[in-house]
Amino acid sequence: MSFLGMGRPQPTSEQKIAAVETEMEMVAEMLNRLTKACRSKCIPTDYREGELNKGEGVCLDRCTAKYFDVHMKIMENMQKENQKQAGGGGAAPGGAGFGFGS
Amino acid sequence: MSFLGMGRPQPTSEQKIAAVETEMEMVAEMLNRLTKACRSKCIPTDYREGELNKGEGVCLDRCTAKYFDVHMKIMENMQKENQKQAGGGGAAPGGAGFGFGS
Amino acid sequence: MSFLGMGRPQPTSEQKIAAVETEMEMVAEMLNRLTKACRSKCIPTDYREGELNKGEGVCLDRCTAKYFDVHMKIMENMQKENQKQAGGGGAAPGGAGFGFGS
Amino acid sequence: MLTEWCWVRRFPGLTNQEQRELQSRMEKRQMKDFMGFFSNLVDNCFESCIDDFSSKALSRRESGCVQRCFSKSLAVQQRLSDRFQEQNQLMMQAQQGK
Amino acid sequence: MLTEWCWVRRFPGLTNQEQRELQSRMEKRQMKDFMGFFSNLVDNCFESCIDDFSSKALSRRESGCVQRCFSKSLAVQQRLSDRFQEQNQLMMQAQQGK
Amino acid sequence: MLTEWCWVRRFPGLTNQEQRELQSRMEKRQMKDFMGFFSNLVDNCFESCIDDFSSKALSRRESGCVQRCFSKSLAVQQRLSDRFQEQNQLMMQAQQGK
Repeated sequence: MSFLGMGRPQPTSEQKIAAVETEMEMVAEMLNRLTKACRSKCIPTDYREGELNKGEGVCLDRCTAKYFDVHMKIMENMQKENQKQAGGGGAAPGGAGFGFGS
Repeated sequence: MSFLGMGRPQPTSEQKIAAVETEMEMVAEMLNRLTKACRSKCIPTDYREGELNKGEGVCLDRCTAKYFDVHMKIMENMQKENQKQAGGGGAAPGGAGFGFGS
Repeated sequence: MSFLGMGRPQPTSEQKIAAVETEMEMVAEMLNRLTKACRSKCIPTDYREGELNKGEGVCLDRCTAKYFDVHMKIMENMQKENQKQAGGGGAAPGGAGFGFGS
Repeated sequence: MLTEWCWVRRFPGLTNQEQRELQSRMEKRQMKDFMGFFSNLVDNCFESCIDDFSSKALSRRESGCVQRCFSKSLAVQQRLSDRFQEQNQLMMQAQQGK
Repeated sequence: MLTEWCWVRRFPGLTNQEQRELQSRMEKRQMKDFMGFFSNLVDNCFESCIDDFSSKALSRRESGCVQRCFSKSLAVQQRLSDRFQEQNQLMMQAQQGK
Repeated sequence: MLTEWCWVRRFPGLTNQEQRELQSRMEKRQMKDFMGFFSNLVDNCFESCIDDFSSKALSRRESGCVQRCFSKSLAVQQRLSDRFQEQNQLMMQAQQGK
Protein backbone atom coordinates (compact mmCIF):
# COMPACT_ATOMS: atom_id res chain seq x y z
CA MET A 1 0.00 0.00 0.00
CA SER A 2 2.70 2.46 0.91
CA PHE A 3 4.96 1.27 -1.87
CA LEU A 4 5.43 4.81 -3.08
CA GLY A 5 6.96 5.40 0.31
CA MET A 6 4.56 8.06 1.38
CA GLY A 7 4.55 8.55 5.14
CA ARG A 8 4.54 5.86 7.75
CA PRO A 9 3.75 2.23 6.98
CA GLN A 10 0.15 1.01 7.00
CA PRO A 11 -0.86 -0.69 10.25
CA THR A 12 -1.46 -4.43 9.98
CA SER A 13 -4.96 -5.90 10.19
CA GLU A 14 -4.26 -7.08 13.71
CA GLN A 15 -3.17 -3.60 14.75
CA LYS A 16 -6.21 -1.95 13.21
CA ILE A 17 -8.59 -4.40 14.84
CA ALA A 18 -6.80 -4.16 18.17
CA ALA A 19 -7.08 -0.36 18.03
CA VAL A 20 -10.83 -0.48 17.47
CA GLU A 21 -11.16 -3.13 20.16
CA THR A 22 -9.24 -1.01 22.65
CA GLU A 23 -11.44 1.96 21.90
CA MET A 24 -14.57 -0.15 22.45
CA GLU A 25 -13.19 -1.42 25.74
CA MET A 26 -12.45 2.08 26.93
CA VAL A 27 -15.93 3.27 26.03
CA ALA A 28 -17.54 0.25 27.72
CA GLU A 29 -15.43 0.74 30.83
CA MET A 30 -16.30 4.40 31.00
CA LEU A 31 -20.01 3.56 30.82
CA ASN A 32 -19.52 1.06 33.63
CA ARG A 33 -17.80 3.58 35.82
CA LEU A 34 -20.34 6.26 35.07
CA THR A 35 -23.14 3.83 35.91
CA LYS A 36 -21.59 3.05 39.25
CA ALA A 37 -20.94 6.70 40.05
CA CYS A 38 -24.34 8.03 39.03
CA ARG A 39 -26.35 5.20 40.53
CA SER A 40 -24.73 5.89 43.87
CA LYS A 41 -25.38 9.64 43.52
CA CYS A 42 -28.98 9.50 42.22
CA ILE A 43 -30.70 6.25 43.17
CA PRO A 44 -31.74 5.60 46.77
CA THR A 45 -30.97 2.06 47.87
CA ASP A 46 -34.31 1.21 49.41
CA TYR A 47 -36.00 0.42 46.09
CA ARG A 48 -39.47 1.39 47.16
CA GLU A 49 -40.52 1.77 43.53
CA GLY A 50 -39.57 -0.23 40.47
CA GLU A 51 -39.73 2.76 38.16
CA LEU A 52 -37.42 5.64 37.70
CA ASN A 53 -39.21 8.73 38.97
CA LYS A 54 -38.79 12.10 37.33
CA GLY A 55 -36.33 13.49 39.83
CA GLU A 56 -34.11 10.45 39.57
CA GLY A 57 -34.17 10.60 35.77
CA VAL A 58 -33.16 14.25 35.73
CA CYS A 59 -30.46 13.53 38.28
CA LEU A 60 -29.03 10.79 36.05
CA ASP A 61 -29.00 13.15 33.05
CA ARG A 62 -27.14 15.85 34.92
CA CYS A 63 -24.88 13.33 36.57
CA THR A 64 -23.85 12.04 33.14
CA ALA A 65 -23.09 15.55 31.91
CA LYS A 66 -21.04 16.29 35.00
CA TYR A 67 -19.18 13.01 34.79
CA PHE A 68 -18.07 13.87 31.28
CA ASP A 69 -17.09 17.36 32.42
CA VAL A 70 -14.94 15.97 35.19
CA HIS A 71 -13.46 13.47 32.75
CA MET A 72 -12.57 16.22 30.27
CA LYS A 73 -11.24 18.53 32.95
CA ILE A 74 -8.93 15.90 34.34
CA MET A 75 -7.85 14.86 30.86
CA GLU A 76 -6.88 18.45 30.07
CA ASN A 77 -5.01 18.74 33.33
CA MET A 78 -3.21 15.53 32.63
CA GLN A 79 -2.18 16.72 29.19
CA LYS A 80 -0.87 19.98 30.61
CA GLU A 81 1.05 17.99 33.18
CA ASN A 82 2.52 15.76 30.49
CA GLN A 83 3.61 18.75 28.44
CA LYS A 84 5.15 20.36 31.47
CA GLN A 85 7.14 17.21 32.19
CA ALA A 86 8.12 16.79 28.54
CA GLY A 87 9.71 20.22 28.73
CA GLY A 88 6.93 22.03 26.94
CA GLY A 89 7.66 20.52 23.54
CA GLY A 90 7.75 17.29 21.63
CA ALA A 91 5.33 14.43 21.75
CA ALA A 92 4.68 13.20 25.26
CA PRO A 93 4.34 9.43 24.96
CA GLY A 94 0.80 8.48 25.72
CA GLY A 95 -0.12 12.08 26.26
CA ALA A 96 -2.30 12.14 23.19
CA GLY A 97 -3.67 8.67 23.40
CA PHE A 98 -6.30 8.80 26.07
CA GLY A 99 -9.17 10.53 24.38
CA PHE A 100 -12.12 8.59 23.10
CA GLY A 101 -13.17 8.37 19.51
CA SER A 102 -11.01 7.33 16.63
CA MET B 1 -14.99 -33.17 10.17
CA SER B 2 -18.67 -32.80 9.45
CA PHE B 3 -18.23 -33.98 5.88
CA LEU B 4 -21.10 -36.42 6.25
CA GLY B 5 -23.18 -33.37 6.84
CA MET B 6 -24.71 -34.45 10.11
CA GLY B 7 -26.04 -31.47 12.00
CA ARG B 8 -23.81 -28.62 13.01
CA PRO B 9 -20.06 -28.97 12.84
CA GLN B 10 -18.16 -30.32 15.82
CA PRO B 11 -16.63 -27.58 17.94
CA THR B 12 -12.86 -27.44 17.70
CA SER B 13 -10.64 -28.38 20.61
CA GLU B 14 -9.94 -24.74 21.25
CA GLN B 15 -13.65 -23.95 21.38
CA LYS B 16 -14.42 -26.81 23.73
CA ILE B 17 -11.60 -25.87 26.06
CA ALA B 18 -12.53 -22.20 25.93
CA ALA B 19 -16.12 -23.05 26.83
CA VAL B 20 -15.06 -25.01 29.90
CA GLU B 21 -12.62 -22.27 30.81
CA THR B 22 -15.32 -19.62 30.56
CA GLU B 23 -17.60 -21.66 32.76
CA MET B 24 -14.83 -22.02 35.36
CA GLU B 25 -14.19 -18.30 35.29
CA MET B 26 -17.84 -17.53 35.81
CA VAL B 27 -18.06 -19.90 38.73
CA ALA B 28 -14.89 -18.49 40.31
CA GLU B 29 -16.10 -14.94 39.84
CA MET B 30 -19.45 -15.76 41.39
CA LEU B 31 -17.70 -17.23 44.44
CA ASN B 32 -15.62 -14.06 44.71
CA ARG B 33 -18.64 -11.84 44.57
CA LEU B 34 -20.55 -13.98 47.04
CA THR B 35 -17.58 -13.89 49.40
CA LYS B 36 -17.46 -10.14 49.29
CA ALA B 37 -21.21 -9.79 49.75
CA CYS B 38 -21.58 -12.27 52.60
CA ARG B 39 -18.47 -11.22 54.45
CA SER B 40 -19.77 -7.69 54.58
CA LYS B 41 -23.21 -8.90 55.73
CA CYS B 42 -22.09 -11.45 58.33
CA ILE B 43 -18.60 -10.72 59.64
CA PRO B 44 -17.97 -7.75 61.95
CA THR B 45 -14.84 -5.87 61.03
CA ASP B 46 -13.31 -5.62 64.48
CA TYR B 47 -11.89 -9.16 64.41
CA ARG B 48 -12.02 -9.70 68.13
CA GLU B 49 -11.85 -13.46 67.61
CA GLY B 50 -9.92 -15.50 65.09
CA GLU B 51 -12.60 -18.19 64.84
CA LEU B 52 -15.91 -18.18 63.17
CA ASN B 53 -18.55 -18.28 65.87
CA LYS B 54 -21.78 -20.18 65.49
CA GLY B 55 -23.94 -17.19 64.62
CA GLU B 56 -21.52 -16.04 61.95
CA GLY B 57 -21.37 -19.50 60.44
CA VAL B 58 -25.14 -19.79 60.23
CA CYS B 59 -25.32 -16.31 58.78
CA LEU B 60 -22.85 -17.29 56.04
CA ASP B 61 -24.91 -20.39 55.20
CA ARG B 62 -28.12 -18.44 54.88
CA CYS B 63 -26.38 -15.64 53.07
CA THR B 64 -25.12 -18.10 50.46
CA ALA B 65 -28.60 -19.52 49.94
CA LYS B 66 -30.06 -16.04 49.57
CA TYR B 67 -27.34 -14.94 47.20
CA PHE B 68 -28.17 -17.83 44.91
CA ASP B 69 -31.88 -17.03 45.18
CA VAL B 70 -31.27 -13.43 44.18
CA HIS B 71 -29.03 -14.62 41.36
CA MET B 72 -31.73 -16.98 40.05
CA LYS B 73 -34.50 -14.44 40.45
CA ILE B 74 -32.62 -11.84 38.48
CA MET B 75 -31.62 -14.38 35.86
CA GLU B 76 -35.26 -15.34 35.35
CA ASN B 77 -36.27 -11.70 35.13
CA MET B 78 -33.54 -11.08 32.60
CA GLN B 79 -34.69 -13.99 30.49
CA LYS B 80 -38.28 -12.76 30.54
CA GLU B 81 -37.03 -9.33 29.54
CA ASN B 82 -35.03 -10.81 26.67
CA GLN B 83 -38.02 -12.75 25.43
CA LYS B 84 -40.21 -9.66 25.64
CA GLN B 85 -37.71 -7.73 23.57
CA ALA B 86 -37.27 -10.56 21.09
CA GLY B 87 -41.01 -10.38 20.43
CA GLY B 88 -41.92 -13.42 22.47
CA GLY B 89 -40.42 -15.91 20.03
CA GLY B 90 -37.17 -17.09 18.54
CA ALA B 91 -33.84 -17.44 20.21
CA ALA B 92 -32.73 -14.32 22.02
CA PRO B 93 -29.01 -14.12 21.38
CA GLY B 94 -27.22 -14.64 24.63
CA GLY B 95 -30.50 -15.05 26.44
CA ALA B 96 -29.83 -18.68 27.15
CA GLY B 97 -26.14 -18.42 27.80
CA PHE B 98 -25.84 -17.03 31.24
CA GLY B 99 -26.64 -19.98 33.44
CA PHE B 100 -23.94 -21.95 35.13
CA GLY B 101 -23.18 -25.57 34.46
CA SER B 102 -22.62 -27.13 31.11
CA MET C 1 17.82 -28.52 24.63
CA SER C 2 18.53 -30.43 27.79
CA PHE C 3 19.77 -33.45 25.88
CA LEU C 4 22.88 -33.62 28.03
CA GLY C 5 20.46 -34.20 30.85
CA MET C 6 21.66 -31.35 33.02
CA GLY C 7 18.93 -30.45 35.46
CA ARG C 8 15.58 -29.18 34.33
CA PRO C 9 15.02 -27.92 30.80
CA GLN C 10 15.65 -24.26 30.00
CA PRO C 11 12.47 -22.21 30.02
CA THR C 12 11.42 -20.99 26.59
CA SER C 13 11.56 -17.32 25.65
CA GLU C 14 7.81 -17.09 25.99
CA GLN C 15 7.96 -18.56 29.47
CA LYS C 16 10.74 -16.23 30.58
CA ILE C 17 8.94 -13.18 29.25
CA ALA C 18 5.63 -14.31 30.72
CA ALA C 19 7.29 -14.75 34.11
CA VAL C 20 8.68 -11.21 34.07
CA GLU C 21 5.36 -9.90 32.84
CA THR C 22 3.49 -11.64 35.63
CA GLU C 23 5.86 -10.19 38.18
CA MET C 24 5.33 -6.69 36.74
CA GLU C 25 1.58 -7.14 36.88
CA MET C 26 1.71 -8.24 40.46
CA VAL C 27 3.84 -5.27 41.45
CA ALA C 28 1.56 -2.85 39.58
CA GLU C 29 -1.52 -4.37 41.15
CA MET C 30 -0.02 -4.13 44.61
CA LEU C 31 0.73 -0.44 44.06
CA ASN C 32 -2.87 0.07 42.94
CA ARG C 33 -4.25 -1.61 45.99
CA LEU C 34 -1.89 0.24 48.30
CA THR C 35 -2.90 3.52 46.69
CA LYS C 36 -6.55 2.82 47.26
CA ALA C 37 -5.98 1.71 50.85
CA CYS C 38 -3.71 4.57 51.88
CA ARG C 39 -5.64 7.28 50.11
CA SER C 40 -8.73 6.27 52.02
CA LYS C 41 -6.79 6.17 55.32
CA CYS C 42 -4.80 9.41 54.92
CA ILE C 43 -6.49 11.83 52.52
CA PRO C 44 -9.67 13.65 53.53
CA THR C 45 -12.22 13.72 50.72
CA ASP C 46 -13.09 17.40 50.87
CA TYR C 47 -10.02 18.51 48.91
CA ARG C 48 -9.74 21.92 50.47
CA GLU C 49 -6.12 22.16 49.38
CA GLY C 50 -4.42 20.99 46.21
CA GLU C 51 -1.15 20.19 47.97
CA LEU C 52 -0.21 17.35 50.18
CA ASN C 53 0.33 18.78 53.64
CA LYS C 54 2.99 17.50 55.96
CA GLY C 55 0.70 15.38 58.10
CA GLU C 56 -0.80 13.70 55.06
CA GLY C 57 2.63 12.98 53.61
CA VAL C 58 3.86 11.38 56.80
CA CYS C 59 0.64 9.39 57.03
CA LEU C 60 1.20 8.05 53.48
CA ASP C 61 4.76 7.03 54.36
CA ARG C 62 3.70 5.14 57.45
CA CYS C 63 0.69 3.71 55.68
CA THR C 64 2.96 2.26 52.99
CA ALA C 65 5.24 0.68 55.58
CA LYS C 66 2.28 -0.82 57.39
CA TYR C 67 0.71 -2.09 54.19
CA PHE C 68 3.89 -4.00 53.42
CA ASP C 69 4.01 -5.33 56.97
CA VAL C 70 0.46 -6.63 56.72
CA HIS C 71 1.28 -8.10 53.31
CA MET C 72 4.32 -9.92 54.69
CA LYS C 73 2.54 -11.08 57.80
CA ILE C 74 -0.29 -12.58 55.83
CA MET C 75 2.11 -14.12 53.34
CA GLU C 76 3.97 -15.83 56.17
CA ASN C 77 0.73 -17.05 57.66
CA MET C 78 -0.35 -18.38 54.31
CA GLN C 79 2.92 -20.25 53.87
CA LYS C 80 2.61 -21.79 57.31
CA GLU C 81 -0.93 -22.80 56.46
CA ASN C 82 0.22 -24.39 53.20
CA GLN C 83 2.95 -26.33 54.94
CA LYS C 84 0.51 -27.52 57.56
CA GLN C 85 -1.84 -28.77 54.87
CA ALA C 86 0.97 -30.35 52.89
CA GLY C 87 1.73 -32.46 55.94
CA GLY C 88 4.78 -30.52 56.98
CA GLY C 89 6.93 -31.74 54.09
CA GLY C 90 7.24 -31.65 50.34
CA ALA C 91 6.54 -28.81 48.01
CA ALA C 92 3.14 -27.27 48.44
CA PRO C 93 2.05 -26.36 44.92
CA GLY C 94 1.95 -22.63 44.65
CA GLY C 95 3.10 -22.28 48.21
CA ALA C 96 6.36 -20.70 47.15
CA GLY C 97 5.12 -18.68 44.25
CA PHE C 98 3.52 -15.65 45.75
CA GLY C 99 6.43 -13.51 46.78
CA PHE C 100 7.56 -10.57 44.72
CA GLY C 101 10.90 -10.22 43.06
CA SER C 102 12.48 -12.74 40.75
CA MET D 1 -31.34 -5.70 26.23
CA LEU D 2 -28.10 -6.69 24.64
CA THR D 3 -28.45 -4.24 21.84
CA GLU D 4 -27.58 -1.35 24.07
CA TRP D 5 -24.15 -2.81 24.53
CA CYS D 6 -23.53 -2.56 20.88
CA TRP D 7 -22.17 0.59 19.36
CA VAL D 8 -22.35 -0.74 15.88
CA ARG D 9 -20.72 1.41 13.34
CA ARG D 10 -18.74 0.86 10.21
CA PHE D 11 -15.05 1.43 10.33
CA PRO D 12 -14.10 2.71 6.93
CA GLY D 13 -10.46 1.75 7.26
CA LEU D 14 -11.21 -1.96 7.60
CA THR D 15 -11.58 -4.57 4.89
CA ASN D 16 -14.57 -6.90 4.89
CA GLN D 17 -12.56 -9.67 6.44
CA GLU D 18 -11.28 -7.37 9.15
CA GLN D 19 -14.87 -6.25 9.78
CA ARG D 20 -15.88 -9.88 10.29
CA GLU D 21 -13.01 -10.59 12.67
CA LEU D 22 -13.85 -7.43 14.58
CA GLN D 23 -17.52 -8.38 14.63
CA SER D 24 -16.67 -11.74 16.15
CA ARG D 25 -14.49 -10.17 18.84
CA MET D 26 -17.12 -7.58 19.60
CA GLU D 27 -19.69 -10.31 20.15
CA LYS D 28 -17.45 -11.95 22.72
CA ARG D 29 -16.93 -8.59 24.35
CA GLN D 30 -20.65 -7.86 24.36
CA MET D 31 -21.31 -11.15 26.06
CA LYS D 32 -18.64 -10.33 28.64
CA ASP D 33 -20.06 -6.86 29.19
CA PHE D 34 -23.50 -8.33 29.56
CA MET D 35 -22.24 -10.81 32.15
CA GLY D 36 -20.60 -7.94 34.00
CA PHE D 37 -23.83 -5.97 33.93
CA PHE D 38 -25.75 -8.98 35.19
CA SER D 39 -23.30 -9.66 38.02
CA ASN D 40 -23.30 -6.05 39.11
CA LEU D 41 -27.08 -6.11 39.13
CA VAL D 42 -27.09 -9.17 41.37
CA ASP D 43 -24.52 -7.69 43.73
CA ASN D 44 -26.21 -4.35 43.86
CA CYS D 45 -29.71 -5.70 44.50
CA PHE D 46 -28.40 -8.21 47.01
CA GLU D 47 -26.51 -5.51 48.87
CA SER D 48 -29.51 -3.16 48.90
CA CYS D 49 -32.32 -5.62 49.57
CA ILE D 50 -31.04 -8.47 51.73
CA ASP D 51 -30.38 -7.91 55.38
CA ASP D 52 -32.32 -10.47 57.30
CA PHE D 53 -30.47 -13.68 58.01
CA SER D 54 -32.92 -15.22 60.45
CA SER D 55 -34.00 -17.59 57.70
CA LYS D 56 -32.49 -18.98 54.52
CA ALA D 57 -35.50 -18.20 52.36
CA LEU D 58 -36.07 -14.78 50.85
CA SER D 59 -38.77 -12.92 52.75
CA ARG D 60 -41.65 -11.33 50.83
CA ARG D 61 -40.17 -7.93 51.48
CA GLU D 62 -36.77 -8.95 50.18
CA SER D 63 -38.31 -10.61 47.18
CA GLY D 64 -40.30 -7.53 46.25
CA CYS D 65 -37.29 -5.32 46.77
CA VAL D 66 -35.19 -7.46 44.41
CA GLN D 67 -37.97 -7.28 41.82
CA ARG D 68 -38.14 -3.50 42.00
CA CYS D 69 -34.37 -3.24 42.09
CA PHE D 70 -34.20 -5.25 38.87
CA SER D 71 -36.76 -3.11 37.03
CA LYS D 72 -35.28 0.10 38.21
CA SER D 73 -31.74 -0.94 37.38
CA LEU D 74 -32.77 -1.70 33.79
CA ALA D 75 -34.37 1.73 33.54
CA VAL D 76 -31.26 3.36 35.01
CA GLN D 77 -29.05 1.50 32.56
CA GLN D 78 -31.21 2.48 29.62
CA ARG D 79 -31.20 6.12 30.60
CA LEU D 80 -27.49 6.30 31.32
CA SER D 81 -26.72 4.42 28.12
CA ASP D 82 -28.69 6.93 26.05
CA ARG D 83 -27.16 9.96 27.75
CA PHE D 84 -23.73 8.41 27.58
CA GLN D 85 -23.91 7.97 23.86
CA GLU D 86 -25.07 11.55 23.35
CA GLN D 87 -22.27 12.88 25.50
CA ASN D 88 -19.70 10.63 23.89
CA GLN D 89 -20.78 11.91 20.49
CA LEU D 90 -20.42 15.49 21.68
CA MET D 91 -17.01 14.78 23.13
CA MET D 92 -15.78 13.19 19.93
CA GLN D 93 -17.02 16.14 17.90
CA ALA D 94 -15.33 18.55 20.28
CA GLN D 95 -12.07 16.67 19.95
CA GLN D 96 -12.24 16.59 16.18
CA GLY D 97 -13.14 20.26 16.04
CA LYS D 98 -9.93 21.19 17.79
CA MET E 1 -5.69 -24.32 50.64
CA LEU E 2 -5.43 -24.28 46.91
CA THR E 3 -7.51 -27.38 46.53
CA GLU E 4 -10.66 -25.50 47.30
CA TRP E 5 -10.14 -23.46 44.18
CA CYS E 6 -10.29 -26.55 42.13
CA TRP E 7 -13.56 -27.94 40.95
CA VAL E 8 -11.95 -30.97 39.42
CA ARG E 9 -14.26 -32.96 37.29
CA ARG E 10 -13.98 -34.93 34.12
CA PHE E 11 -15.40 -33.44 31.01
CA PRO E 12 -16.61 -36.38 28.99
CA GLY E 13 -16.55 -34.50 25.70
CA LEU E 14 -12.79 -33.88 25.82
CA THR E 15 -9.99 -36.05 24.54
CA ASN E 16 -7.02 -36.83 26.77
CA GLN E 17 -4.94 -34.19 25.09
CA GLU E 18 -7.66 -31.61 25.54
CA GLN E 19 -7.93 -32.62 29.19
CA ARG E 20 -4.21 -31.95 29.61
CA GLU E 21 -4.39 -28.55 27.92
CA LEU E 22 -7.39 -27.67 30.06
CA GLN E 23 -5.58 -28.89 33.16
CA SER E 24 -2.65 -26.63 32.40
CA ARG E 25 -4.88 -23.60 31.88
CA MET E 26 -6.80 -24.36 35.02
CA GLU E 27 -3.59 -24.42 36.99
CA LYS E 28 -2.76 -20.93 35.77
CA ARG E 29 -6.25 -19.83 36.63
CA GLN E 30 -6.04 -21.37 40.07
CA MET E 31 -2.82 -19.52 40.71
CA LYS E 32 -4.47 -16.28 39.61
CA ASP E 33 -7.51 -16.94 41.77
CA PHE E 34 -5.26 -17.70 44.68
CA MET E 35 -3.38 -14.43 44.17
CA GLY E 36 -6.70 -12.60 44.05
CA PHE E 37 -7.80 -14.27 47.26
CA PHE E 38 -4.51 -13.37 48.90
CA SER E 39 -4.68 -9.73 47.80
CA ASN E 40 -8.26 -9.38 48.95
CA LEU E 41 -7.25 -10.83 52.29
CA VAL E 42 -4.46 -8.26 52.65
CA ASP E 43 -6.73 -5.37 51.65
CA ASN E 44 -9.53 -6.51 53.86
CA CYS E 45 -7.41 -7.08 56.97
CA PHE E 46 -5.50 -3.85 56.38
CA GLU E 47 -8.72 -1.90 56.02
CA SER E 48 -10.23 -3.43 59.16
CA CYS E 49 -7.21 -3.52 61.46
CA ILE E 50 -4.97 -0.57 60.66
CA ASP E 51 -5.94 2.89 61.70
CA ASP E 52 -3.14 4.31 63.75
CA PHE E 53 -0.56 6.23 61.78
CA SER E 54 1.35 7.75 64.67
CA SER E 55 4.12 5.24 64.00
CA LYS E 56 5.33 3.20 61.06
CA ALA E 57 5.51 -0.06 62.97
CA LEU E 58 2.45 -2.25 63.51
CA SER E 59 1.19 -1.90 67.07
CA ARG E 60 0.53 -5.03 69.11
CA ARG E 61 -3.17 -4.45 68.77
CA GLU E 62 -2.93 -4.13 64.99
CA SER E 63 -0.73 -7.16 64.76
CA GLY E 64 -3.13 -9.30 66.75
CA CYS E 65 -6.05 -8.03 64.73
CA VAL E 66 -4.33 -8.98 61.45
CA GLN E 67 -3.62 -12.43 62.85
CA ARG E 68 -7.24 -12.99 63.83
CA CYS E 69 -8.43 -11.49 60.58
CA PHE E 70 -6.30 -13.97 58.68
CA SER E 71 -7.57 -17.02 60.59
CA LYS E 72 -11.14 -15.92 60.41
CA SER E 73 -10.95 -15.12 56.71
CA LEU E 74 -9.70 -18.62 55.97
CA ALA E 75 -12.58 -20.08 57.95
CA VAL E 76 -15.04 -17.81 56.13
CA GLN E 77 -13.62 -18.83 52.77
CA GLN E 78 -13.79 -22.51 53.65
CA ARG E 79 -17.39 -22.25 54.77
CA LEU E 80 -18.54 -20.18 51.81
CA SER E 81 -16.68 -22.44 49.42
CA ASP E 82 -18.45 -25.51 50.77
CA ARG E 83 -21.87 -23.91 50.72
CA PHE E 84 -21.21 -22.44 47.29
CA GLN E 85 -20.46 -25.82 45.82
CA GLU E 86 -23.59 -27.33 47.33
CA GLN E 87 -25.75 -24.53 46.01
CA ASN E 88 -24.09 -24.59 42.61
CA GLN E 89 -24.79 -28.32 42.40
CA LEU E 90 -28.43 -27.71 43.26
CA MET E 91 -28.69 -24.94 40.70
CA MET E 92 -27.21 -27.09 37.96
CA GLN E 93 -29.59 -29.91 38.79
CA ALA E 94 -32.54 -27.52 38.77
CA GLN E 95 -31.49 -26.21 35.36
CA GLN E 96 -31.09 -29.68 33.91
CA GLY E 97 -34.39 -30.85 35.37
CA LYS E 98 -36.25 -28.16 33.49
CA MET F 1 4.04 11.23 34.60
CA LEU F 2 4.25 7.93 32.82
CA THR F 3 7.78 7.31 33.88
CA GLU F 4 6.74 6.42 37.38
CA TRP F 5 4.88 3.44 36.03
CA CYS F 6 8.05 2.05 34.70
CA TRP F 7 10.27 -0.09 36.83
CA VAL F 8 12.93 -0.35 34.22
CA ARG F 9 15.59 -2.85 34.96
CA ARG F 10 17.66 -5.28 33.02
CA PHE F 11 16.82 -8.92 33.25
CA PRO F 12 20.12 -10.73 32.92
CA GLY F 13 18.52 -14.01 31.84
CA LEU F 14 16.99 -12.52 28.69
CA THR F 15 18.50 -12.20 25.23
CA ASN F 16 18.36 -8.91 23.39
CA GLN F 17 15.40 -10.04 21.33
CA GLU F 18 13.55 -11.14 24.43
CA GLN F 19 14.35 -7.76 25.99
CA ARG F 20 12.74 -6.05 23.01
CA GLU F 21 9.63 -8.22 23.11
CA LEU F 22 9.35 -7.61 26.84
CA GLN F 23 9.85 -3.89 26.30
CA SER F 24 7.00 -3.81 23.82
CA ARG F 25 4.66 -5.67 26.15
CA MET F 26 5.64 -3.44 29.04
CA GLU F 27 4.74 -0.40 27.02
CA LYS F 28 1.25 -1.78 26.43
CA ARG F 29 0.98 -2.55 30.10
CA GLN F 30 2.17 0.92 31.06
CA MET F 31 -0.45 2.44 28.85
CA LYS F 32 -3.08 0.23 30.46
CA ASP F 33 -1.86 1.11 33.95
CA PHE F 34 -1.91 4.76 33.03
CA MET F 35 -5.50 4.48 31.80
CA GLY F 36 -6.41 2.75 35.04
CA PHE F 37 -4.78 5.51 37.04
CA PHE F 38 -6.59 8.13 35.00
CA SER F 39 -9.98 6.42 35.39
CA ASN F 40 -9.52 6.00 39.11
CA LEU F 41 -8.64 9.68 39.34
CA VAL F 42 -11.83 10.65 37.53
CA ASP F 43 -13.98 8.37 39.67
CA ASN F 44 -12.35 9.45 42.87
CA CYS F 45 -12.57 13.18 42.19
CA PHE F 46 -16.12 12.85 40.88
CA GLU F 47 -17.17 10.91 43.96
CA SER F 48 -15.54 13.42 46.31
CA CYS F 49 -16.39 16.69 44.59
CA ILE F 50 -19.74 16.34 42.84
CA ASP F 51 -22.92 16.30 44.82
CA ASP F 52 -25.14 19.01 43.47
CA PHE F 53 -27.50 17.91 40.73
CA SER F 54 -29.65 21.02 40.55
CA SER F 55 -27.86 21.93 37.34
CA LYS F 56 -25.96 20.10 34.62
CA ALA F 57 -23.00 22.45 34.65
CA LEU F 58 -20.19 22.13 37.15
CA SER F 59 -20.47 24.79 39.85
CA ARG F 60 -17.44 26.91 40.69
CA ARG F 61 -17.06 25.05 43.93
CA GLU F 62 -17.15 21.68 42.20
CA SER F 63 -14.75 22.85 39.54
CA GLY F 64 -12.23 24.07 42.10
CA CYS F 65 -12.57 20.89 44.08
CA VAL F 66 -11.84 18.77 40.99
CA GLN F 67 -8.79 20.92 40.28
CA ARG F 68 -7.42 20.47 43.78
CA CYS F 69 -8.34 16.80 43.77
CA PHE F 70 -6.31 16.36 40.58
CA SER F 71 -3.20 18.10 41.92
CA LYS F 72 -3.36 16.35 45.23
CA SER F 73 -3.91 12.95 43.65
CA LEU F 74 -0.77 13.38 41.55
CA ALA F 75 1.18 14.29 44.66
CA VAL F 76 -0.26 11.29 46.51
CA GLN F 77 0.64 8.99 43.63
CA GLN F 78 4.17 10.35 43.44
CA ARG F 79 4.72 9.89 47.14
CA LEU F 80 3.22 6.42 47.32
CA SER F 81 5.13 5.38 44.22
CA ASP F 82 8.44 6.43 45.76
CA ARG F 83 7.74 4.77 49.09
CA PHE F 84 6.42 1.69 47.35
CA GLN F 85 9.60 1.23 45.40
CA GLU F 86 11.73 1.62 48.51
CA GLN F 87 9.65 -0.91 50.41
CA ASN F 88 9.57 -3.30 47.50
CA GLN F 89 13.35 -3.15 47.30
CA LEU F 90 13.59 -3.88 51.00
CA MET F 91 11.19 -6.79 50.70
CA MET F 92 13.11 -8.31 47.82
CA GLN F 93 16.36 -8.01 49.72
CA ALA F 94 14.77 -9.59 52.78
CA GLN F 95 13.52 -12.51 50.69
CA GLN F 96 16.88 -13.05 49.04
CA GLY F 97 18.68 -12.84 52.38
CA LYS F 98 16.70 -15.76 53.73
